[in-house]
Amino acid sequence: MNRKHTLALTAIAAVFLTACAAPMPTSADLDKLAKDMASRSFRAQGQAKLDRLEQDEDNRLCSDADSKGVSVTEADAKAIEARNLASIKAPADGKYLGDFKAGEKVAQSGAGKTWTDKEDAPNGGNCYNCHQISQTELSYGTIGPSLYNYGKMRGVTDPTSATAKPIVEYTWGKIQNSRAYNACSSMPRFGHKAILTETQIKDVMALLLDPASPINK
Amino acid sequence: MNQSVGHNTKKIALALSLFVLSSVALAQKSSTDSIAEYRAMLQDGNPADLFEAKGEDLWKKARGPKNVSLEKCDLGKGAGVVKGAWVELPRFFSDTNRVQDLESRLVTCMQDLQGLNAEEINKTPFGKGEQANLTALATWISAESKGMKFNLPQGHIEERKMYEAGKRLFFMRSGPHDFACATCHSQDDKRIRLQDLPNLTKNPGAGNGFGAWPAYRVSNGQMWSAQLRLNDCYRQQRFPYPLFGSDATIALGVFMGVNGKGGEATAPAIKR
Amino acid sequence: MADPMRIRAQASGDKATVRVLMSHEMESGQRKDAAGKLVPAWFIQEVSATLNGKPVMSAEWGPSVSKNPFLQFTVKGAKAGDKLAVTWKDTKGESRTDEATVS
Amino acid sequence: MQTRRETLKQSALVAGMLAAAGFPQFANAAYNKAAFDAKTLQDVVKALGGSTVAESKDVTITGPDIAENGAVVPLSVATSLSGVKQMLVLVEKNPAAMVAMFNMTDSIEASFATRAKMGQSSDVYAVAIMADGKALFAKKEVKVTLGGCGG
Repeated sequence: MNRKHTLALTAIAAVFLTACAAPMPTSADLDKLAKDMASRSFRAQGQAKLDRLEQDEDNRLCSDADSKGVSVTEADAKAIEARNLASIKAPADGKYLGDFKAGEKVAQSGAGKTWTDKEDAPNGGNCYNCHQISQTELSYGTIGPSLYNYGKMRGVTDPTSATAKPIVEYTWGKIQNSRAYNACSSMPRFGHKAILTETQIKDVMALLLDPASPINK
Repeated sequence: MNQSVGHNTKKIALALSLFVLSSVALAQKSSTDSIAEYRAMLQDGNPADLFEAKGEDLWKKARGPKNVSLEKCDLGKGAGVVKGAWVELPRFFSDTNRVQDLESRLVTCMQDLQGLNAEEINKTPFGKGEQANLTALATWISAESKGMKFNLPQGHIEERKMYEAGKRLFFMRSGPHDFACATCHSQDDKRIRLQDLPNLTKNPGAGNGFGAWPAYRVSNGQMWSAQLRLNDCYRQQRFPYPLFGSDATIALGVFMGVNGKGGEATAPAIKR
Repeated sequence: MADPMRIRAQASGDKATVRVLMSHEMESGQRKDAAGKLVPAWFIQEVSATLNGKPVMSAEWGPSVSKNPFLQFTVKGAKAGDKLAVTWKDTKGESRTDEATVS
Repeated sequence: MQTRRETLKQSALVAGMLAAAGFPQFANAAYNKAAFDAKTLQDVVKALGGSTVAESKDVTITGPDIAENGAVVPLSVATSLSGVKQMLVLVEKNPAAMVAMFNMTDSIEASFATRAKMGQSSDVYAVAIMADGKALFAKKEVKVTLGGCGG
C-alpha cells in the first residue's frame, strides 16, 4: 500500500471512529502541543529560569527516541558522542586525582541547581542517588551500576602509571561528559554543564581510583 | 609447584571475593527488609486521617463569599458525586472546556459555587490558606475512592491529546542535569538512595505511584497533594517552577493515570 | 482552635485497643527556620484519657514525640458502646478533648 | 452512622464540659521538667525518684532496625510485670533522653505505642518504673538513614 492510500484510509477510519470529533493530530503536531504546553506551564523561580526548558539537540534527540520507546539512530548516536567527546578537556595541571575524602562528600550531596538552592552554594554530585560506592553507605540507588571497588576491580594500583592511564582518562571523561561514551546516558554531564568544579571532579576521581580510598579496600 | 600455588591463591581470592559479594548482598537484603518493616509499622495510624476529616468537613461547610458548600461540585460523575470520582481524574469537563485534575477541578468549584478567587488560590503557596484546604479536600475525596480501580476516560479527543502531550513531557530531558521524569521512573525495580522508584510508564508502578497521592510525608509531617508531589519532582529535576494546575502537570497526570488503568487507588498513603 | 483528633477504640474480649492521632506541630525548640532563627518549642505536654468519664490513663510527653502524634494504649474492661475521651494540653496551655465510642 | 462532622460537634461539647470541670485528671499532674531535661537513663530514673536500674527480660521495646526517616520512628514499650508505676520511652542520643512517660492505672495495660523523633542512630529504651522504685529496662538499636535523594 502506498503512503497516499494509507493516509486516505486512516482519515476515513478516523471519521468513522470519532464521529463528529476532530481527528487526532499528527505526531509532529503533538510534539508541538507538548512544547507549547511546557512553555506556558512553568515560571522562573530562584536560579531555575525558563531557559532550562530549552533542550539542546542531544536532549531533543534522546527524549524523542525515549518517548517512542526506541534508541536513537546509530548516526545520531555517533554524532552526539562525537560532539560531547569534543567538550572534554584534560585537567590543566595534568593531575587527575584529588582528595578521596572530599570526593565522598561530593558523592553524598544531592544539593545544587534546584530553585531552592542558593546559587553560590557548592553543588553535589548526587552519586549515591544512583550508585553504590562505599560499602558502609547502605542508602544508595540502583539506577547506575555499583562503583564499589571501582579502581581495584580495574587493577589500578598506581593511578599515575601508564597502565592506569586509559581507565583514568575514561573515568575523567565519563564524569565530565557521560554522553561522550553513551549518547543518551541518564548520567548528568557534570563538567560540560558546569555542575561540579574541576576540583570536585578530581576529588570524586580520587574516591573511585585512589588505591587508598576506602572503596578500593 | 609454583603454578599450583598460583592456582590456589587464585582460588582463595575467588572464594574471598565471592564471600565479600554475598555478604554485601545479604547486608543489602536485610536493610531493604528492615525498611519495609519500618514502613509497615507506620501503616497503622496514618496522620492523613486528620486531613481526611478536615476535608470532609470543608466539603460540607458553607464557605466563601456566596456562603455555600461544595456539595453540588461536579467532579466528573455528576453534581455532588464523590465516590469513584478520583479514579477517573483527570478528565475533560465541558463547562471549562479543558481537561482537569482533582485539584484544578476543585478550584473551579470553589470559584463557581463559593465565589472564591481561583487565580488567588492558584498563586497561594502549598500548605497555606485555601491551598491547605484544597489539599485536605483532595485527601478526603481520594480516600472515598480507596480500593477502587483506576479507569481514566480516554473517549474525548482532548483527553487523548493530553495523554500524548503528557507522554512527551514525561520523557523530556532538559535543565542542567538533563533529567526527565523518565530518568527515575521508566524502569522496573530501581531505587534512588533507599527509595523504591515506581515505573510510571506501566502497571503496577503507574497505579502504585500515581494512586498513592495525596500522601502524608513523614519526613516533614506534611500532607502532600498530587500537584505538590509533581512540583517537587520538577524541583529535583532542576526544572523551573510548574504553575499550579498548569496543563503540563495535568497532562502528566493523564499519562500516569491512564498507564495505571486497573491499578488500585491507595491514597491517601503514608510516605517517607 | 486546634484540629480535632482521630480516635479509634476497638473492643476485643474484655479490653479495647485505643489508637489516637493528634494534630500538632510538636516543635522541639531545636529546629531553625529558613532564616536561621530557632523556632521556639511548642509541644503537647500532657495527655489523658477517660472511659465513661473515669480517668484511666495519663501521660507526660517531651518535645521529641513526632509531629501529628500517634498514641496507642489498651483499656481494660472497656466494651462496645463505652465512651472513650482523650485530652491533650500543650506548652502554650492550649488543649483539646475529643471523644469516640468504643466499637 | 455518625459523620465526622457530628463527631466534631460532640467533641467541642465534651471539651466545653471538661473545661468547666477544670480537667480533673490534670489536677495533680505536675510536669516533671527535671526528668524531661535529663540526658541519660540513670538521670531520668533519678529525677523520677527511682532507685536501681537493671535490664529485664520482662520488659520489651519494639521498633524498626532501620528508620528511613528520623522524624518518625515508631516505638512500642510493654511489660507483663505487675506493680508497674510508670512506663517510659527513651532515645539515648536525643538532646533530652525521655520521649514519653505513661502513668499506670489498674484500668490500662502496661503497653504503649508512640512515634519519636531521632536526630541520629541510637539505642532506644523501654523502662518500667516499679512501685518499689526499681527501674527495669529493655533496649534496642535503631539506625537512622537518609531515605531520599538528599536534595
